[in-house]
Amino acid sequence: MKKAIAIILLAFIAVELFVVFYKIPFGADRMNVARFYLENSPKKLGVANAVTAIVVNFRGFDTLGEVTVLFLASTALGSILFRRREIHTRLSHLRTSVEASVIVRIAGRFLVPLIILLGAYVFIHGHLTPGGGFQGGVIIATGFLFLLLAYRKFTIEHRTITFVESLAGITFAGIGLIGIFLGKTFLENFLPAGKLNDLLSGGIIPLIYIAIGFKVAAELTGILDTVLSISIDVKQKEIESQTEKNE
Amino acid sequence: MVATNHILVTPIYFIALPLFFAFLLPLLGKIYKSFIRIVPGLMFAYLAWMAVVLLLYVYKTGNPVIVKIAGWAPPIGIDLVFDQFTGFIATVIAILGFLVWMYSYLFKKVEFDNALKYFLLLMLIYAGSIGVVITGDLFNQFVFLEITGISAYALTAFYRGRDGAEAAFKYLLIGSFASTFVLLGILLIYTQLGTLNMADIARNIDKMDPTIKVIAFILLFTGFGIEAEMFPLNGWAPDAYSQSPGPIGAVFASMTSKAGLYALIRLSFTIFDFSSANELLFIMGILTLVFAEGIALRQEKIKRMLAYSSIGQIGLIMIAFSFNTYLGVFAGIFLMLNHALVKSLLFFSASFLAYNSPHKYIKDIQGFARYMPVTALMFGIGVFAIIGFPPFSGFWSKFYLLSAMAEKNFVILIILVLSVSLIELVYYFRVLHKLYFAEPTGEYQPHTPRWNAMLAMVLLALIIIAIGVYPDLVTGFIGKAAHAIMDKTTYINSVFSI
Amino acid sequence: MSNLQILQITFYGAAILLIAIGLYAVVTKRNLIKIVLGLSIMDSGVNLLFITVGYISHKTAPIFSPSVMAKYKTIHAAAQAMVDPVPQALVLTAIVIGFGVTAVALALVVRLYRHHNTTNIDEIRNLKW
Amino acid sequence: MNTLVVLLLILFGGGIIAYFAYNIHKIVGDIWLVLVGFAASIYYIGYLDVSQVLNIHLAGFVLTLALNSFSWIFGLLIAVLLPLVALYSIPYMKGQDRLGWFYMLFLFSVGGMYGILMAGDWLTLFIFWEIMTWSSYLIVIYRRSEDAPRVGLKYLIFSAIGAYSLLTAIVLIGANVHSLSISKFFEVLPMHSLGFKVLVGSLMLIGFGVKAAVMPLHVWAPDAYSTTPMNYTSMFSGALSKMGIYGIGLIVINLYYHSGISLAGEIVAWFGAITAVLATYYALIQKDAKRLMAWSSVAQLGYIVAGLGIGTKLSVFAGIYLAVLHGLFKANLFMAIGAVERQAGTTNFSELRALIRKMPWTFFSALISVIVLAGIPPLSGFVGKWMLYESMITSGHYVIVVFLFLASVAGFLYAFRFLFGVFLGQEEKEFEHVKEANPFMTVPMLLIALFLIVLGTFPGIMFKYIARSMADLGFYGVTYKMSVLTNDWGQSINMQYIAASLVIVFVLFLIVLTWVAYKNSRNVTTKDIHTSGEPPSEEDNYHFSENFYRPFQRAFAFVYKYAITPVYNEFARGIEDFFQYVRRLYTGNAQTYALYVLLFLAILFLIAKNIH
Repeated sequence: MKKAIAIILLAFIAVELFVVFYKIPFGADRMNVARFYLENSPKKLGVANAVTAIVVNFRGFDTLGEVTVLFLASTALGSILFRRREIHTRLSHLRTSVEASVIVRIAGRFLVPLIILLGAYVFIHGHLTPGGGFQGGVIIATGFLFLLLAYRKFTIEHRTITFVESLAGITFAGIGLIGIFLGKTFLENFLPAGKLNDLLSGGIIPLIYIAIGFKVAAELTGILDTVLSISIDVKQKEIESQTEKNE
Repeated sequence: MVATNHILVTPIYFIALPLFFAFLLPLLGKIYKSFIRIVPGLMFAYLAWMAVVLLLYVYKTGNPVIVKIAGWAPPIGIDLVFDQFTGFIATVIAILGFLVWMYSYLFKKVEFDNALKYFLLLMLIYAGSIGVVITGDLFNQFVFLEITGISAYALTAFYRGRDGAEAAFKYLLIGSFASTFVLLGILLIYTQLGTLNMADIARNIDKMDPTIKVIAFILLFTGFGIEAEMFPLNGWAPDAYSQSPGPIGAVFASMTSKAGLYALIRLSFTIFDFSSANELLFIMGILTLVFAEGIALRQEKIKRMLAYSSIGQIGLIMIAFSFNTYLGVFAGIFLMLNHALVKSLLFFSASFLAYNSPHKYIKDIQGFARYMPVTALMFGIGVFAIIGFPPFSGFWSKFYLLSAMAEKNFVILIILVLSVSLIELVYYFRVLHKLYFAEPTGEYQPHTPRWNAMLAMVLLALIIIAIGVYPDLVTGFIGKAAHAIMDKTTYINSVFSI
Repeated sequence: MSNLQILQITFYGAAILLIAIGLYAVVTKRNLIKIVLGLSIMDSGVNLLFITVGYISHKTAPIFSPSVMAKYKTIHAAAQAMVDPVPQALVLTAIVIGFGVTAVALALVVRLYRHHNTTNIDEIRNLKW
Repeated sequence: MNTLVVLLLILFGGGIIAYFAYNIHKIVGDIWLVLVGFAASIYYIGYLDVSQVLNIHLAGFVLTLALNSFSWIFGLLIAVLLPLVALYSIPYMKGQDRLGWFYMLFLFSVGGMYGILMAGDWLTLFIFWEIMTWSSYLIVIYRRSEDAPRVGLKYLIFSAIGAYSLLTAIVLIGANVHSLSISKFFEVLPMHSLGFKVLVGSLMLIGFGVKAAVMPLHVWAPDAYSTTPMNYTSMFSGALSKMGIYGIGLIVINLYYHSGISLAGEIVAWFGAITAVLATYYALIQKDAKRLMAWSSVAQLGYIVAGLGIGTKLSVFAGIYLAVLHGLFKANLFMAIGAVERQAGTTNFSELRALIRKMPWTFFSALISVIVLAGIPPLSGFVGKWMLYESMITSGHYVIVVFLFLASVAGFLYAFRFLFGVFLGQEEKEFEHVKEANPFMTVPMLLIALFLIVLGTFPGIMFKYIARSMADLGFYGVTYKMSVLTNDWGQSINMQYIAASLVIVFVLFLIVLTWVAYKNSRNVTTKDIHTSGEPPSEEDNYHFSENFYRPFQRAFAFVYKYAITPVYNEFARGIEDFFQYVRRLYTGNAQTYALYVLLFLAILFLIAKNIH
């Protein structure tokens, strides 16, 4: 019954949406403000990657929100899952119960630095090449994921993660605020734009993207670590209920 | 039309400071544990002060404060619009934010980690709500809506012992629908106009293909309607209100729902030029009002009852705005203010009542007035205000609302609204009677509010009474706000004149 | 039917189908995990739609790399030959937000599973009426 | 400074200070209360400048405070009652807790009443109306008795129905007349359509009718009057209900007199008459003095409404006169009941016995009040009824006269029932310890009784003011004499002669009785009797307290069969059941909610063509 209703409704909605979207010509040039972005990101900001210019500068405010969403997600995760530090450390030995295969461990040793390097490269060159802080950060986080999978004993110091996370966030927001203190607007570029396609170009854009890269990497790693700790949930649950009773 | 780049007072701080301190808070906590409580408080106080200063400036000069971000004027960059209308709502949120902080100052005193997360999420939900209100960019509004949403999910699921996760999951599910629809709507607009700035869209809205325009409107209306707790899109709301920690109910009522409502109003009043948008708002308002208030009549749990009541009030606000007359909009804004103040007071006091009753049932709170007279009195003041007895603030908003209806000669509607009001009276006074008359069912060691919560409640009650006795404290601001939201051209011109 | 029309039907159709599938999963599937997957699919559909809309026929990525600059000489000429960068920027935001929501959703599923010992959404109905 | 504001400040400020005064010490509070009572009263009668008008601009409206002669007379009633009730309250409320709270609300409600009377515009009137409502509501539930939640909610719901219809009328006036001023409204009313007049008028009448307990809006009154502490009930029934009468007077006379819808007046009169009859019959079967008097209040208010509704010069005159009288004697009666309650611990007829010897002064004042209530010459009630009947007969309302006459006859019955049930009959050991009430209680009662006697012989004292107030309602040239009532047929009654002759007869009778009684007197107890030659034992009960009017009750069973309360209850239950069912829309399943969203979206897509 529910399925039938759902199918009918969804079919109707989908058809309606399709009819509407079909009116939008495919592949047509319908740029308005985008034209301005394309023209001015190399000219005014000295940024080769127009998407980066938009993400970090023209619509940088969105990105600040975006970073906040990630930060929120990691905070929310922590708050929802109620992982407690002491339980975590007490139970970390449980992780060793299943050991990854030798191949993974050895490969990890070689690959993880490279992955991290790649990630760093991606976000440092965010204003020049495809990719940027988010992509680079995600790549770094996969490196840590690799570590977490390969070495069950590997734990991430949460203090560090928090520290990096916070510091990167403050850097982003702080750079924005510096704009105000310099008598300009929030997030406005206050550094020289430099020469197009130089590594040191684009004013504050690379700085922000680097901060974002660190932040995303730290946050994703933190999230991964949190989620992985669920795998040792069974024991944890018992202990938690024990401590709850004690409370 | 002034782009103030004042270093101390600028609307950007409403968003930049909470985000900055949210990022900083974990580090501050490492330095000194109490910083996680004190620093947000200082920030909230500063922002509340700043909001008042800005609002007074806007009120006196008549010029909205519009800030461009990253140095790009709209429609290239994102702009923040602090005009008479958005400014007023932002100020309400800012003041309520400060009071919520004061109320929850000692929240989770022992559990440092949880307290940290609580204050962090509180700052972010605050920033998100204000962001939705003051941003001038549609996609940016979506981002802030998501910030509000995610922090709300997390806060809903904050308590472990309750069914918070269930409520949060429902909220998340429906909230995801909202974000999908909003995104689709934004996309449709973007394909037609190539811009995301609200003023720019409003200026060029007639260049859109009519069919696409309608569908975009429907998608955005549904999406924001979910956030505004419109019936029948509000299935998540009662659960979320009732399962979140006490002060967060107040946050939902005074901040997030206001943000959704604002988006809905901006959509119907400024962005699109549909005259039937008001009819839609009207019908949905009536449905929301009648269903929510009626269902509230049959609630057994106090916070759930408050939640339905809150939804009903939203319906009332939607009705008021749907008239599209000065008086109607005026009444609507007054109702928004009143709802924010009174519902916060009710949630503040009710959460202490509910906290002490094991199953949160209304019947469990009987005789609690004996144990916590001040809390009960605050609840009573809230009830009196929401019923609209003079000299409490609710009276004026109700009077203006009815005047707006009478202006259009909607006698049937007046009778309907007042009948619903009667239902409201019945269920609120039932609770009040339980609170005051029945004998307590057992021995309690009640958790009475600490000084900070007490202070927050008393302040709220004083504000409510002050507005009730002397409504001209706010009517000037509200009048200008009503003019501002109804005057589309001025909005567009002022955005493009910076 | 021109090539462009076929592409239009395929891309728009695929994206909207993804949204519909996602919605279907959310509305009918009992398993919480599947519902979360549905939400993700929905997001992907929307993102695909965004990218599709940003595409302009026969144009290149909006990056003024040295090779592009060498080809078109001036920035203006290069800019003429590029697709709309805005949807791409928006999608980046949308993806991140979708990720955040999914993470929170999964965390909630874990909480619900701990609390109710089930992932069947029909059995998780403590809050009603 | 504006004297009207001063009066309001005395009352509202006095109320707030009373709260703190009682928290300092009970004595301080009592002194303060009496001080405020007398201050307000003296200020009202002696220093109030009726011609003063105050306009306050607030929230985009003009709030006007202005008193006129019509409202002044109601204010006078309050001013007379307030200090007496304040005095009476001191011993009556002894031993109660939360006295500060009680007296704060008490003074607030009195302030609200004065505010209503001073209101020069509808908004002001409504604000004070609501203040009066909630403060009286809080007093109704003050005792926290078992019944309080039910009674309070009932009172509140009906008050809200009244207030909301009033509010609806007010906003309609605001939208159509573009001014909330009361006098302006009545000025321009004739220019408006009949529909508007009828709609606004009937909404207003519902609003005021609730407080005046006109059937079928009376449901709250018996409960509320009997649950409230008696010192407040005397204000409640005596003064507060008159606010409804005041409003009905304003509306009916202006609708009738200025706008020519005589039918409206007729209908109101009918409502009043029916209320008078039915409430009287309900009063008969009450088992509790409080409830009896509460029903009696409803009935008496019915008379007044009928008088106002007829709308002739004389009937309105009679209505206002009766309103003032009712305020006095009903206050007195409730005070007497309060005294009995305080001294004997109960007001139930089946328990009370023969308090006449224990509480003679209370009995005396109650007796006087009952005589006034029943309308027996030479006391003032007679004057009022005389005028009322005359006005109805001359204006041709014979059926209403029959109705009122029926009510009047039955009124005798319950008046006697009350006197007998409480003060007469067989003495009982249980009440041996009962003493006369505190002088603070008896003196106010006796003062009112004295006033009632004087008013009976010299009704002209009141007539002067009433005639003046009639001018405000548009009835000019009302003639009156100090003690002579004349009717349209040219006959006249001199109340002085009646009073004098009655006093002479009474005194003679007393002398004879005393002389006869003194000659062969013997002290007996009330149980010193013989039935069929058998002396009854101490335990036997010959007091007739159950089913006092059983034959009557049987005869009028058809009246008692119908009651409005179950109808209201069923209606309320229907609404609750409906929403209990609707509530299941929120199934608790997230997917259902998601389906709702999709359904909503689909419906919007369907009607998309209509959005433009």
